[in-house]
Amino acid sequence: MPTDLYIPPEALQVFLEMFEGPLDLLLYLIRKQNLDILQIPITKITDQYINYINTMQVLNIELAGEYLLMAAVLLEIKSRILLPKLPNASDDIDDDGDDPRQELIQRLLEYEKIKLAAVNLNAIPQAYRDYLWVDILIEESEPELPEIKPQDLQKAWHTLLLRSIKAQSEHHIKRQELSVREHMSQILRTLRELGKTNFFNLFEIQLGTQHIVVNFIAILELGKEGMVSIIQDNEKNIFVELV
Amino acid sequence: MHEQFSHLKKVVEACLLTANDIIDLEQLAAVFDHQLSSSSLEKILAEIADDYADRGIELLKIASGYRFRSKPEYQSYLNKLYQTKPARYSRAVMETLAIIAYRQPVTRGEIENIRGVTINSTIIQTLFDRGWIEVVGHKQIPGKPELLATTSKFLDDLAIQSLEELPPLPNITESFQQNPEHDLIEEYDSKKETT
Amino acid sequence: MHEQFSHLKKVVEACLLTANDIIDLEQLAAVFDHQLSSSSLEKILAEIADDYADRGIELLKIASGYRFRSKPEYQSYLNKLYQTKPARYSRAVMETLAIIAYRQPVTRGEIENIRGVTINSTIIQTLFDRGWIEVVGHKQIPGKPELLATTSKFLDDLAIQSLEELPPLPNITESFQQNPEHDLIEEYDSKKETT
Repeated sequence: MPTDLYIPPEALQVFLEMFEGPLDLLLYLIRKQNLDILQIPITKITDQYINYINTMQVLNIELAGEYLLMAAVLLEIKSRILLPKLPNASDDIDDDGDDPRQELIQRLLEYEKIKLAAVNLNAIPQAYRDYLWVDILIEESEPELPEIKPQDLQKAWHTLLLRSIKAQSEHHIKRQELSVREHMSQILRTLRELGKTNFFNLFEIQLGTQHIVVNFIAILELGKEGMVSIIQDNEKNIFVELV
Repeated sequence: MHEQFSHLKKVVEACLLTANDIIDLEQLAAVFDHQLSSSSLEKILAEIADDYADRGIELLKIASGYRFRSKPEYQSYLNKLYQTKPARYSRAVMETLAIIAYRQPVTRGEIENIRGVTINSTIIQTLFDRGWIEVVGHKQIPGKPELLATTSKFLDDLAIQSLEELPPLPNITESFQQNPEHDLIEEYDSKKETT
Repeated sequence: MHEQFSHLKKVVEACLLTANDIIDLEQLAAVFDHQLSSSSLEKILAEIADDYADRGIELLKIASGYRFRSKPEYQSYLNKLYQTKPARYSRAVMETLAIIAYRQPVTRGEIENIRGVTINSTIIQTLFDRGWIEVVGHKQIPGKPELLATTSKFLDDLAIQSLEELPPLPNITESFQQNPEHDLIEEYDSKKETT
C-alpha cells in the first residue's frame, strides 16, 4: 500500500465502492500522483495496484473479478517491459515498436473522457430533477361531438348491405317502407303519451291520402309485429294501445 | 427589499405554473419554510394575477386555493390544437344508427341480427347521450325488448325535416354499380374506431 | 395590426402554457387554420420568450418544438412544494448514458469494454424506463447484440436540440491541466445517488 494513499482498513470497503471498476481505480492512482498518463511508469503503478488488491484480499473484502483481471493485465505488461531489449530498442518500446502499455493507455484515456463527459452531462439541467414542465389547467369545455351528414347513414347502410352480400339475402327496402317505419315510431310515441287511443285519432286527415294510407299500414304492421294491440269495444269503436 | 419581492414572485409563479393542481396558501408557505405570512403571500399572488390580466392565461382564486387556467375566450383555438382530427363516430355506431334510422322501431336484437354481431352497450348509450334515439315502446316477445327509434333532435342535427329525406336505400346491385370502386368496408376499417 | 399581433401572441401563449407537451410550428399553424407563416409564428414565439426572460418560467426551443419550463434556479423551491426528492442517477448510470450518447450506436459489450466492468441490467433498464435510450438495431456479429442509441426524449429532457449541443468530449490532457485535482468521485458522492 503506497503511503500517500493510506486509507484506514475500515474505510477500504467504502473506498472500493467509490470506484466504478479497475480503470477508475487506476486513473485515481495515476491522477493522484500527477503522473503522465501517456508515459505511465508501469512498474510503479503495477506495484501500487497489486498492493492495493492484496490489502483488500487480506481484509476479506470482496473484489469484483474485473479488479483481479486488471492485476493480471498489469503484471503481463510489466513483465513484457522488463524483458531484455534489443540494443537499438528505446526504453519501454519492444522490437516491433509497439509499446505494451499502449492498449491500456488507450483504454484509460477513453474511460477518462467518458468519465468527464458523464460529469458534464450530469451538469445539464434534467427534466424533473432540475426543472418542471409548465402544465396548467385548460378551461373545461363541452367535448366536441361528431357531426354526421345524412349521406353518412347511407354509407353505413351500404356497408351493411355489402357485408351481407356474402351472407346471401335480398334486400328490398323501399322508400315507402321507410315511411311506414317512421310512422310506426310516431304512433308508438303518441300511444306512449296518450295511452289507449281511438284509432281515428292516430290519423291527421289534413296531411292527405298518402299519409292516411301509410299511417294505416303502419298501424297494421305494429299490430302484426305485436307492438300494439288493436281492439274494438261493444260500440264498434276501435282503440289502439301499447301492448 | 424590492429585489427580494421580485424573487419571491418568480418562485410563486413557477410553483403555480408547474403544479397542474390547486395550490393553497399553506403549500406556498411551506415552499418558503413558513417564513412568509399569509398576507405577504396574498400580496404576491395579487401581483401575479395582475401581471397576467392581459395574457392568454389567468390566475384563479378558488375555494381551495389558486390555480392558473387558460382564458375561456381562447378555448376555440385550444380545441384546434388538441383536436387535430375531428371527432367521428365509429363504424359500429354509424351502422347501429343507420339501422335504427331506416328500420325503426327496432329492438337491439334486431340490430344485432342485421349487423351480425352483438352490440356493445356503449354504442347504444352513445346514441342515447347524443339525444338521437329513444325508446318508443317494448316489443311483445319474451323479454319485452325495448323498441328504439330516432328522435326529432336527430332530424334537427342532420338538418332534415323527416326521415323520408334520408338518402334512399338502393338495392345491392344498384349501390354496387353506383359506387363500383369505393369499398366502404375498407374505408371504415382503416379508421380507428371510437364510440 | 398591433392589436392583432397582441391577440395572436396571447393565443400562442395559452397554447404553449396549457399544452403539457412539446408543441411544434405545424401544430401552432393549425391553430390559426394555416393562415400564419412559420416566420410570423417564430416572431411571436421570440417575443413570448422575451416576455418571460425575467419570470419564473422560460420558453425553450427544443429538438421537437417549443415548451415552457420552470427555470432550473427555482427547482429547490419546487422540490419543497412537491416534497419529492428528484431522482439522481448514479455514476454508473451517467457513465453508461454518456457512452451511449457520445458513442452511439453501441452494444452493451462495447459499453462494458469502455467502463472496464460488467453492467448491471438495472442500469440499462433505468435508462430505458426514462425513455432516454432505445434499441436501434442489432450488430451483425455473433449473438447479434442490440445497438443502443439515445432518443429524442433524451434531448427534450435535457432541453437541447441535437446531440451536437452536448458538451464536447473533453480533451484529456487539457482538462487534466485545467483541473489538476478535479476530484470527480467527491463531486458525485456529495449528491444522493439512486439508479
